[in-house]
Amino acid sequence: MQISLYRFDPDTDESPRTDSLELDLPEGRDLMVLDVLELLKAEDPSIAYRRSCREGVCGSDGINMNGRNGLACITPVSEAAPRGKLTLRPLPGLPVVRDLVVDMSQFYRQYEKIKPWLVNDTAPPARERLQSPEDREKLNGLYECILCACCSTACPSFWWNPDKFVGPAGLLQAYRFLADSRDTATAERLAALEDPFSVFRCRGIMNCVSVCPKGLNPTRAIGKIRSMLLSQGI
Amino acid sequence: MHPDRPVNLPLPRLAAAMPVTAIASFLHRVTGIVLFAGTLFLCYVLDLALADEAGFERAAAIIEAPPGALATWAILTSLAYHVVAGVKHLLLDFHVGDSLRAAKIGAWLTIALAVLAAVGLAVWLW
Amino acid sequence: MVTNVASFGRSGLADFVLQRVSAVIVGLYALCLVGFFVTTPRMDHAVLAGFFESLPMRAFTTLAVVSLAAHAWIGMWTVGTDYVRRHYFGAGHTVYLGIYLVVCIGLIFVYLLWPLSVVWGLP
Amino acid sequence: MVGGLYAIGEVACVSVHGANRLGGNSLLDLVVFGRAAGIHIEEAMRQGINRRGPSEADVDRATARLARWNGSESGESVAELKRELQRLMLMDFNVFRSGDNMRSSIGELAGLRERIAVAHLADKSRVFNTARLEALELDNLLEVAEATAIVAEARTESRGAHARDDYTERDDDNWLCHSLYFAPGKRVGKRSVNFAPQTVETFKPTERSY
Repeated sequence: MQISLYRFDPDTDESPRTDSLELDLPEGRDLMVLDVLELLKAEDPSIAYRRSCREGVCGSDGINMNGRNGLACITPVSEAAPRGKLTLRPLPGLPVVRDLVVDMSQFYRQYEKIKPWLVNDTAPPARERLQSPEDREKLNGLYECILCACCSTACPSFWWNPDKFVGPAGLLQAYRFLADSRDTATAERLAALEDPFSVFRCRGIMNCVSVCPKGLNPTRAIGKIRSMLLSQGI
Repeated sequence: MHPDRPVNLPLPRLAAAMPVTAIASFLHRVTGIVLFAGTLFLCYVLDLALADEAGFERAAAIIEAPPGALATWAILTSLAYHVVAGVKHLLLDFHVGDSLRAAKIGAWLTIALAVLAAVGLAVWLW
Repeated sequence: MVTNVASFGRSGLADFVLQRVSAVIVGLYALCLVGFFVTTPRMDHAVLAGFFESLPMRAFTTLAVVSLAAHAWIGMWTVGTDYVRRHYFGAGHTVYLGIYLVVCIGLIFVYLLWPLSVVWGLP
Repeated sequence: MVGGLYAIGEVACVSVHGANRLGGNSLLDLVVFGRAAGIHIEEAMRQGINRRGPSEADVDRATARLARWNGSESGESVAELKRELQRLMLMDFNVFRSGDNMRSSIGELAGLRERIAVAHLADKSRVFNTARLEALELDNLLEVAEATAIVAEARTESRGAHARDDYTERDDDNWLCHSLYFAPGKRVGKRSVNFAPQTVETFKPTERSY
């Protein structure tokens, strides 16, 4: 199989280069892209990428495969490269530390901005804050995010304004806490999102939805945030 | 931070892998820019046509000549697309069609309607 | 907490609402014009002028022109602040953005004043 | 016991799921003991913890490993040795085990230790060097593998995920306990499962049958 691999080592390289590699894949088996990377790394240990659980849970190995973001560990080679040539590049729009490893600081800063924790200033009850099954149901499709950054780095609005637009991953979590019946900071959370960039830079192009390895829908969550902003603003 | 770190952003490569929903949205933007520039032409034609009989004849001649006809066609096609895509956007604001499947259908539908309008306009103009 | 929609300024919510309201107005106006052109069998100067010079049509045109200006400004401002970025335009990108926005504002003024002077200048 | 060092989850080996927990995650461990550890740490922090800084010897020991890999000039690759370690552990220390195989593999592990000690790190770059990380991890994997192997060989019974074909029966008299491993001297020790209660009335320890 033909593989084109993005390489950059700040120790030695002025600018990134693309390595064209040839790899013999085992017959009759559809490997995951991460398996291909492991095979390549056995040959050339200097290839750098993040990986951990190798089953789509930890969110470490988000990369760009033939132009599309996804988790290398759960993307079959046949799906990533239906025409036989596999192109592996780092997640778009974030600074590259080395090879397929990107600097996630900007992504985490946006996540931190939306205060991804429960805020409740009332005195806690003796045991725990209860939630009805119906209210708990509202968090489904929101809490499952693994912060792999596939969505935000597939979003042109995030490419253009990574410092101002919160991005799909952060906004999904923003709505996760706006929708939580136990959270009392709804008004403050909404006020922090009201500027022209944080949430309103979303143009609903659904790149986030189409790459999310967990099948989540940040676009829908963003729509719900806008509706909440509207009903508060009028 | 490290200002010398490269950023991987090969736009043509990324654009080629984007879903139809992204292309539909990008066209919404492109048609908006076409309309913004085209409004100058529309202002000019309106000014001419409303000035007097002679002006109206000249405006009609401009629209009938190939460059003017092409401009009119491009503007009206863009308008058709921009309006249909705008309606889709408004529906999305009301949470209609916010699943990936529905959005894809919506995007194809928008493009199809615009192509229909483009053909219809071409027939009407020529 | 959230700034009221009615209070203008650089609020994303205000822009959002304004862009949609203006879109509906301009859209209806465009439909109205298309309807007029389609239903008019023979078009000449008198018919066209007659259509535009009625008071309701002058008012509608004014509303549409103002809406178009608002709609175009929000749209073009968004486009500019998306694409005129350091990544492509280097350290001087804010200067380019400034020039771009000034050109947009200039055109928008033309789009405001020109059609209004034409429509209200009719006999 | 090391004061100020906390461990929860599988690494702490509390075994709330018993010896039979093969796969899946140990959320019960995390939730129950994570909370307990948190509460304990908060309390300990309030009272103040006695700490001592690292000694020269501590630092030297830690950097010696790094220096060893950084100074390597030739030898077998990390990927090759890791593959071999994985093969050994998969073949002879899987769920179904036999004494003979385990003993011969323990010998091979000792050989592997010698080879890893002179293995080669090809990439010595400084930025996000995962090759170096994997080399250091190979050292760690070897330690864990050897501990697993030696303790498994010593436990002369079958229990849960440890099924020996030379000791097919469960032996509560001798082995109702945790296995402890002491790396210096590669010694195996025992620790009873529960401090209290010593008897489990509700669910009497009994052989599992389906």
